[in-house]
Amino acid sequence: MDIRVQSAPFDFGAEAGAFATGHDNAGAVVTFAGIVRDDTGSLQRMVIEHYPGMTERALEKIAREATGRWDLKDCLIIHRHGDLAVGEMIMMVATAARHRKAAFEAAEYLMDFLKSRAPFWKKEITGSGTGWVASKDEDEAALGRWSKE
Amino acid sequence: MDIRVQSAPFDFGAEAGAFATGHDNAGAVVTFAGIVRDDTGSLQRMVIEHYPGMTERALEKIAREATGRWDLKDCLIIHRHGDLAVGEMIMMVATAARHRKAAFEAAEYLMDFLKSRAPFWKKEITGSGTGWVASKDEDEAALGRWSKE
Amino acid sequence: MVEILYFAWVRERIGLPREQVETNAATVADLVEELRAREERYAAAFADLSALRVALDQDLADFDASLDGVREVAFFPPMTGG
Amino acid sequence: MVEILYFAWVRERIGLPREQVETNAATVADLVEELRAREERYAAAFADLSALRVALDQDLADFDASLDGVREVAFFPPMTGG
Repeated sequence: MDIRVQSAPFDFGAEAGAFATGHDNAGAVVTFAGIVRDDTGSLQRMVIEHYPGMTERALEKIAREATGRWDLKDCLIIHRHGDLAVGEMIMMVATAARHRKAAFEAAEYLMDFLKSRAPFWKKEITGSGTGWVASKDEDEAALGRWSKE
Repeated sequence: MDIRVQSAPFDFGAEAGAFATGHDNAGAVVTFAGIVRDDTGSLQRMVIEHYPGMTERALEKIAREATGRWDLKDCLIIHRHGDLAVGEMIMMVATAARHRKAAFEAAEYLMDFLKSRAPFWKKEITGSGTGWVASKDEDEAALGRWSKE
Repeated sequence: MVEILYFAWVRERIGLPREQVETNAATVADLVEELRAREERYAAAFADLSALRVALDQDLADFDASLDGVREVAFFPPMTGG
Repeated sequence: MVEILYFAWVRERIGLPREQVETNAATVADLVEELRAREERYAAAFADLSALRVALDQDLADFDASLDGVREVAFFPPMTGG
């Protein structure tokens, strides 16, 4: 289990490659990467604020719960804060499990909880001003999937 | 869309890294890697047989359907055949979409159909003999998820 | 004349990866009957059709599908890729 | 004495990232009432509690949670990471 919160960029390919090797009993590895997306063509950059201390606590809790629930062989979370340009990687998660169903579900679980339970806030800087990204009801609703089972 | 069927190894990290860059409107990238797993400690190697010609057709059909259904920005399938050692990558898929839900669902769809509809067969070579891997009822059942929606 | 391909344990049981067969079989099931009647190794390979899949010209098909115009028939167990 | 932290637009609206506050508030809701009464910028930031989240000593909590023994209170909008 590896949790990293950092302002520096990370190399998704190198991280994914390193994560996927060396787990003899993991037949399945899933990775997710979140990238700064420009929907309107006007985004100049994104600034991510976080709550140092609580961020790490929250991510560790989420990773620990996923690891237990799906018997993961390993999991990784990297999340950046600070200034990001369009096309830059914001974050990634990776999961390793014996079978694909567990690896997929655990990665989705990590993302759903990270999205609504880890203290990060995105601000968009466009040509016409700045604005905090609003949370989506569907993100909160996504958590319901994991309590019903 | 990129489909590759090959006996040569591939570099999962390099492929994942290259895939994840260069899609300005894709905020979400999901990858899956399948690895030769040794559950019993006795697996020496795995041999994957396939049906040249039909394999490529089947994978292209699956990828085309996923791309349309989830409006993917891109998708990639690499699948090896021939001799593989324990710990080697068997295959990978990658999907790029605007949002994470589409990227996750499309990757799971690719895997579910690839597993039961692409003509690959795994044979395990152990210290005590060889045997074809049996298909699992749950793999066929997994396809039901995609017709109900 | 159709080209018949065998894969995985079907190939091993029959002992051939492919063969050309002269047949007037109307459907896959008819062709299977002809093959079963040939030799014990064919009868063994085709003993349980529920354990087999068939592709016609490289597309999955059912055992009651017509062979009209078909050039390539492949028999194999359920796939186990991924 | 508690340390209060503000993040994202709550921080911007109040104009401070953190401050130390002398309070006898029993619950988060009581503390919010005290802050609201201070100045217009606090009243504006705390106008709609449904748009806010609170953490006590770095764990998410409810607005009716007790402040007993709590050293650090943080107010912020719903998270938008990932």
